[in-house]
Amino acid sequence: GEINLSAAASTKDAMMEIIRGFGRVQPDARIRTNFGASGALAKQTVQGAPTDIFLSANAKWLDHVVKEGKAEGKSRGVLASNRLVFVGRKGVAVTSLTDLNGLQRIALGTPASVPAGQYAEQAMRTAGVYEDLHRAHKLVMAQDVRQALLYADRGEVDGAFVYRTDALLAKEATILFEVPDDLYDRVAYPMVMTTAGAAKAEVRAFYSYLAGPEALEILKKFGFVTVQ
Amino acid sequence: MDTFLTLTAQDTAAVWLSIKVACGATLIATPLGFATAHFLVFSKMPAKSLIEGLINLPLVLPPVVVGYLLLLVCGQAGLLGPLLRSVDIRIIFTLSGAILASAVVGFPLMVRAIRIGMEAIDDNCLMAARTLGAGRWDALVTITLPLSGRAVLAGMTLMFARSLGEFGATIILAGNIPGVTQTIPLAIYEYTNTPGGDRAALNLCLVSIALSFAILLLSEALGRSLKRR
Amino acid sequence: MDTFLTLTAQDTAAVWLSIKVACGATLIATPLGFATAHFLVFSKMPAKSLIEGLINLPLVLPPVVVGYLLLLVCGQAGLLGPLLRSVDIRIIFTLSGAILASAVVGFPLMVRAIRIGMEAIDDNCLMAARTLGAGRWDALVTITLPLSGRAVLAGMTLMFARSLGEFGATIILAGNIPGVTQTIPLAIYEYTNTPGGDRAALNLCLVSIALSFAILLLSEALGRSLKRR
Amino acid sequence: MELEVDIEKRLGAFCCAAAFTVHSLRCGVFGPSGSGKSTLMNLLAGLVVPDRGRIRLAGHTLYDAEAGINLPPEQRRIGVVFQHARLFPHMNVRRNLLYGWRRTDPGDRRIEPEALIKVLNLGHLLHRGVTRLSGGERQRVALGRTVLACPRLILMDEPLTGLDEELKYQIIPYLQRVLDQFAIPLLFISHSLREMRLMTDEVLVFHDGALQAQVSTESLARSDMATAGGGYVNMLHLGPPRQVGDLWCYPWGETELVLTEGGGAGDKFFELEARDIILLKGRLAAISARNLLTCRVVGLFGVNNRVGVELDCRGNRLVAQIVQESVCEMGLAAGGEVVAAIKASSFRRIV
Amino acid sequence: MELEVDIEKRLGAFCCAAAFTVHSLRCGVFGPSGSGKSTLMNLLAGLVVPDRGRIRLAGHTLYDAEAGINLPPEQRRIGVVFQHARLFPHMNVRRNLLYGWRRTDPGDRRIEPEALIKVLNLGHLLHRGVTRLSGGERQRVALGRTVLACPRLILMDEPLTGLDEELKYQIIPYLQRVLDQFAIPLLFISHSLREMRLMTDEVLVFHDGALQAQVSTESLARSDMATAGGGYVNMLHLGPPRQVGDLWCYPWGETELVLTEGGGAGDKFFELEARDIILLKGRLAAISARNLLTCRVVGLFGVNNRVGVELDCRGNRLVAQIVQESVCEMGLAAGGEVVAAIKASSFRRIV
Ligand SMILES: Nc1ncnc2c1ncn2[C@@H]1O[C@H](COP(=O)(O)OP(=O)(O)OP(=O)(O)O)[C@@H](O)[C@H]1O
Ligand SMILES: Nc1ncnc2c1ncn2[C@@H]1O[C@H](COP(=O)(O)OP(=O)(O)OP(=O)(O)O)[C@@H](O)[C@H]1O
Ligand code: MOO
Ligand SMILES: [Mg+2]
Ligand SMILES: [Mg+2]
Repeated sequence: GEINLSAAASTKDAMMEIIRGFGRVQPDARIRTNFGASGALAKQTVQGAPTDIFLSANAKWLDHVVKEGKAEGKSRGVLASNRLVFVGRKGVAVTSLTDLNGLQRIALGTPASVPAGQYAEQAMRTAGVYEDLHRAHKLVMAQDVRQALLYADRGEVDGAFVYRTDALLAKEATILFEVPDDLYDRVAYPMVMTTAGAAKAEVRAFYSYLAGPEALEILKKFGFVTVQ
Repeated sequence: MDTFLTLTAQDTAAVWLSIKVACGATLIATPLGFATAHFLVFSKMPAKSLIEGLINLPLVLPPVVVGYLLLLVCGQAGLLGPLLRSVDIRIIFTLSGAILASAVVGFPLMVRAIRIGMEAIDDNCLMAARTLGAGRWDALVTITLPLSGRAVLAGMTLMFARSLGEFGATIILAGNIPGVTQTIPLAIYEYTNTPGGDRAALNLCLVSIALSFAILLLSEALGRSLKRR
Repeated sequence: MDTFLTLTAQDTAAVWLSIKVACGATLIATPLGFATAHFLVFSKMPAKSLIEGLINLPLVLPPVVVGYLLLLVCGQAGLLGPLLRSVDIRIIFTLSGAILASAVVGFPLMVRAIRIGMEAIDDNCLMAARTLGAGRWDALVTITLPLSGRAVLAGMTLMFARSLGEFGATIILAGNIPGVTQTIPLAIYEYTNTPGGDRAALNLCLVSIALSFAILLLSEALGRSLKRR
Repeated sequence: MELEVDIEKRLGAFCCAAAFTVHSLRCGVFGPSGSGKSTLMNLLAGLVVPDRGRIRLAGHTLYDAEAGINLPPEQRRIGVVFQHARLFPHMNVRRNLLYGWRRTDPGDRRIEPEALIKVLNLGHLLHRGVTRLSGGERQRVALGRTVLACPRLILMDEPLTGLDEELKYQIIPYLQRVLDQFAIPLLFISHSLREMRLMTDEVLVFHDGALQAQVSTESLARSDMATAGGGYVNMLHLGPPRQVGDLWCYPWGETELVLTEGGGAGDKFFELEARDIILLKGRLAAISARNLLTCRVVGLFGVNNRVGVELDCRGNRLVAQIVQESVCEMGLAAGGEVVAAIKASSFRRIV
Repeated sequence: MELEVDIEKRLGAFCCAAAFTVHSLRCGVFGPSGSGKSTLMNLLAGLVVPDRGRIRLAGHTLYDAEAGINLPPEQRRIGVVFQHARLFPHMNVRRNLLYGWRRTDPGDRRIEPEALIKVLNLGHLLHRGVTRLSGGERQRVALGRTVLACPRLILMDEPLTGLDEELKYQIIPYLQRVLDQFAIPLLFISHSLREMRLMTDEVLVFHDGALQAQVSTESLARSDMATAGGGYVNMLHLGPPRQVGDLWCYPWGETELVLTEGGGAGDKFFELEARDIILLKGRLAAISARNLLTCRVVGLFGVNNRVGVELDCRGNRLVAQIVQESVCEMGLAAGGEVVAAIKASSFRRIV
């Protein structure tokens, strides 16, 4: 049968490798992937798009799908989590959140829609630097994490808050510091089987493979923090 | 550098899909666009401006919003959901969805182009045709249509090009499913989200550009032959 | 429901910004678009198709890619970076950036519109003007320009509407800085990515639609007065 | 044909108002520039909607404001040759010519395209795009296109302008013949009294949008004697000629006329201006006029200082135009006899 | 004016080739439909580029293929009245009329817009959009627009078509006067020999794209005697008339002519067709002709079976057209005397 997977775009590379691994276990399984923004995926699912497994970049959109009755809350799980880091070009002298005041421009995902942006805002607030930066229009809200990274990479901003997994993509920029864990909530990638998906045996098989040890190895390789 | 213009199987699929979507959207939208433009030019209805405004919506709204609205209308739970189900047409996550998204987003461009050309037609020619026994429809087909031929062609080119570049509405309505709905822009989006994917993204851009050049040259050639007559 | 058409301060700022961006892009692109269309219609240069293809690029490529390319060109480390810095113009993350992004994305539409209208001008009128002592430029201003007036107007309307809806290129080039570069589509994007933000997004959509209707009616009225003469 | 019209139409400051009934098959519309001739055509053809009134053609109501009837142009089957050709720029000459013909019921297709194309001298242009024609060529295509549609009524707005005389007098007889043969009624606009006399029997005279008079073409021609430079023109229908020396003798009713101009078989139409006829009494030593016809004066009609002398010449009618002074001097009166001297070169062949 | 032309241009299957030099100020272009008249205008005005050759006007080279010279139309200062008006649709009548005038050096603006507008009878239309004009009105605007540009040479392509006779003969004298006064040379296309004789002194005759002859308008008119329906027309220049009864006496050189037509002060031009003159010998009992002029025969010229008799009438020249037979019968020969009988109504005032 066919497995319809809707997953947050930031997990694409890791997911593709996991799918290849699953293919070795179950050669006749066909997985149709649909990578996009979590919000878009959630809305598509709610409007009746064929989704068997929904992997979101944050809990909000997963809750939305459950609330709309498209999925059973009890199948809910967490695939992996991520860490927030601050990247910039070499030579930018910052080592902690408190140094950010000395910078001109800082990119982060739009807090309203990008989870990484939310966590970044939370961290800055906790560290007490957010208000000043915001009022000075130093914060550049990007469409997504990749865009924030792009700005940092090309030197358009002095630095950007991104996930660790994303930071590995940068060419010029490097991780300037890791944001301390205690300043923000845990970055989790929750997942769920939809009601339609839970009815199919091969979906259930893939879902448990996602939580299995092979998948964990792959996720680790791509920089995710694994939960179990 | 060694991968310069080598396309993976998935890329090739995206290129073919894009061609199908662009052609499909153009072919579907052309007759509708012509009819709409004709209505807007020749009708004396007072509600014309309202209709024109509605047609322009996909241009005014961000493509993503257009995609959402289409999703609301054509989804299972949407307005047309029951109707579409009854005739067994699936829009969401299908090629039809991608075509629909492109057609809707490009539609105002096509209508505008045809309209500008149609407004320039000499009324006298139409009148002459009527006195020679051509009815409204006959004159439409034998005079208005060929005389706005170049504008229709221009509208089709615009529509085709816009379809090649359409991203926002497509990814919402049709999803981003390789081999099924992943067109060139969606594939490019994925590549730009991948380490070292820039080269592959650039390759796809070049293919898009080549396609658009081909269509441009074709339409120029057709346009010249229309003019020559 | 209680928030129906209540806009937050940030929304109002986005609306004003969108108006500024759409007007700015339209005003900048109109003379350039006219000149380009004129060149494409009247020049006999063989490289014409190439230039036309280049002009069409922003239509063919996904807006995000266009934004990315503009960033590569106009960024700090970009091709024009040093030049722009030397004349103290900042493009990235500024209103100028948003205007530039909109202007570039809408440019092919404007050129096409003007071109279709210009192609319909009767050559004989231009010739008559020349024999009456009008030089090339004089005839351009006194004959070609007014006779393509309606098409220019149509092009401007297209450009304005497209600017209102431009998302992909703007968010890359100008960033999404509330109060500085956050136009309506960017604000809508934020809302739609928040569960429960749909109502606020819809409000902004309605504002966009109202704006585009206003421009449409204005251009229709102007167009009619152009025709009446 | 029985065309009944009673309409009014306002265009800006200009107002066109006309009420008339035309019975003859060939009717002209005459009037100075801007007097509303083209407007009348547009109203009849259904291209402009009148403000009020009624139009009936051969018993069919084409337009009736009160009854709410307004047939669209294509159902009126009224052909129009426009003042400016209005050809279809995207079609070649052939397709332009056949546009209306193809839309005509095969049963109504009474005119042969080939013959018409030949008369209009368009054979070598059939595959040419109409944007690459000369002015006269365009006009001929427009004429042919309308005639080929075999309409129930043909409106012609200065259809012969831009044509050289030779071509013009080749086309007129053909038109006459075709319209006659198929009894297609004609409404003909022209500024040329000569064309008018050849093509029409009756004339509507417009001035400033108003119908001023509906008169026979003959009387319009007679009244033209009054206008500066005008004059009455006799139209003579002569039989087939025979050559005599380097001149030609044409039968004219019971008698014969001597002309400088020859011609093939068949009847011919000739013009003879009334003022070209000199009336005399008595015999001369020598005179250059080749025709000396003894006539009886039928009547005299005066217009301003000119006098038309209607003559009977062995059954044929002839009008000579002279001045009042001569009438007195020569003692001309109805019933009297007089000799009409006409030069062999005074005749002008028109058909 | 000294217009030197030697050009060739191929358009599809049609080839226009002409080499001529025009010295007179008023030159006509004559030829059947499709003979290349409009093409010649386009070549002269710079709207179509010749394939090879040379054009020089009053010493300036406008075009020279070999030297690579090709002045753009606006620098040639050659005004064109097109066969189809080609007005600017987005401007009203006034702005159309003044378009060229405004672009003319103030020093060269020799023509008064007001006067011209009056003659063309356009005063009431100045603020009208040109799409709402009648055919004749459009033609007049086009004419005025070109004349007001005060060009160095005016090309007119059938500028008087679509105008009623009255208006036509009101415009012609004005044009003559203006062009004369400011010595603006004219190249004039027309199918009407009469217009040609009024407007030009010399004519280029085209046929099938080739210049066939360059002759004086006078001799073109004489040769027209040969064509079917044609004939020579005398143009008489008469002084101011005085009324005699209901007729009018006009001084004509040393003698006088009696005409039916009156007129105000000032000199007038009249037409008199050669075939309207009857030649006679001896005295009659009575004749309707009011003018009996004793003339001397200056010479005879023959065209086909018609003979032109050139007469000297107390210093005035006159051509009568008769037939060979009459010449023999009357024994006409150069030096002989003869009486020319002309009816008072035979004269046609043209200016
Ligand atoms: N749309 C219009 N608005 C106002 N006036 C108009 C309009 N169309 C025509 N006219 C005027 O109506 C009058 C009659 O025009 P029409 O074309 O019928 O004249 P016409 O008799 O055909 O003249 P011509 O012999 O010059 O062609 C003209 O004075 C013209 O200026
Ligand atoms: N672009 C073209 N291509 C081919 N043939 C052409 C083109 N333009 C004109 N012709 C032909 O050239 C010939 C001369 O045209 P032109 O317009 O000079 O004629 P004209 O003497 O002005 O005739 P008219 O009195 O009918 O206006 C015509 O036979 C016409 O068909
Ligand atoms: O401007 Mo869009 O949202 O990428 O098609
Ligand atoms: Mg008219
Ligand atoms: Mg011509």
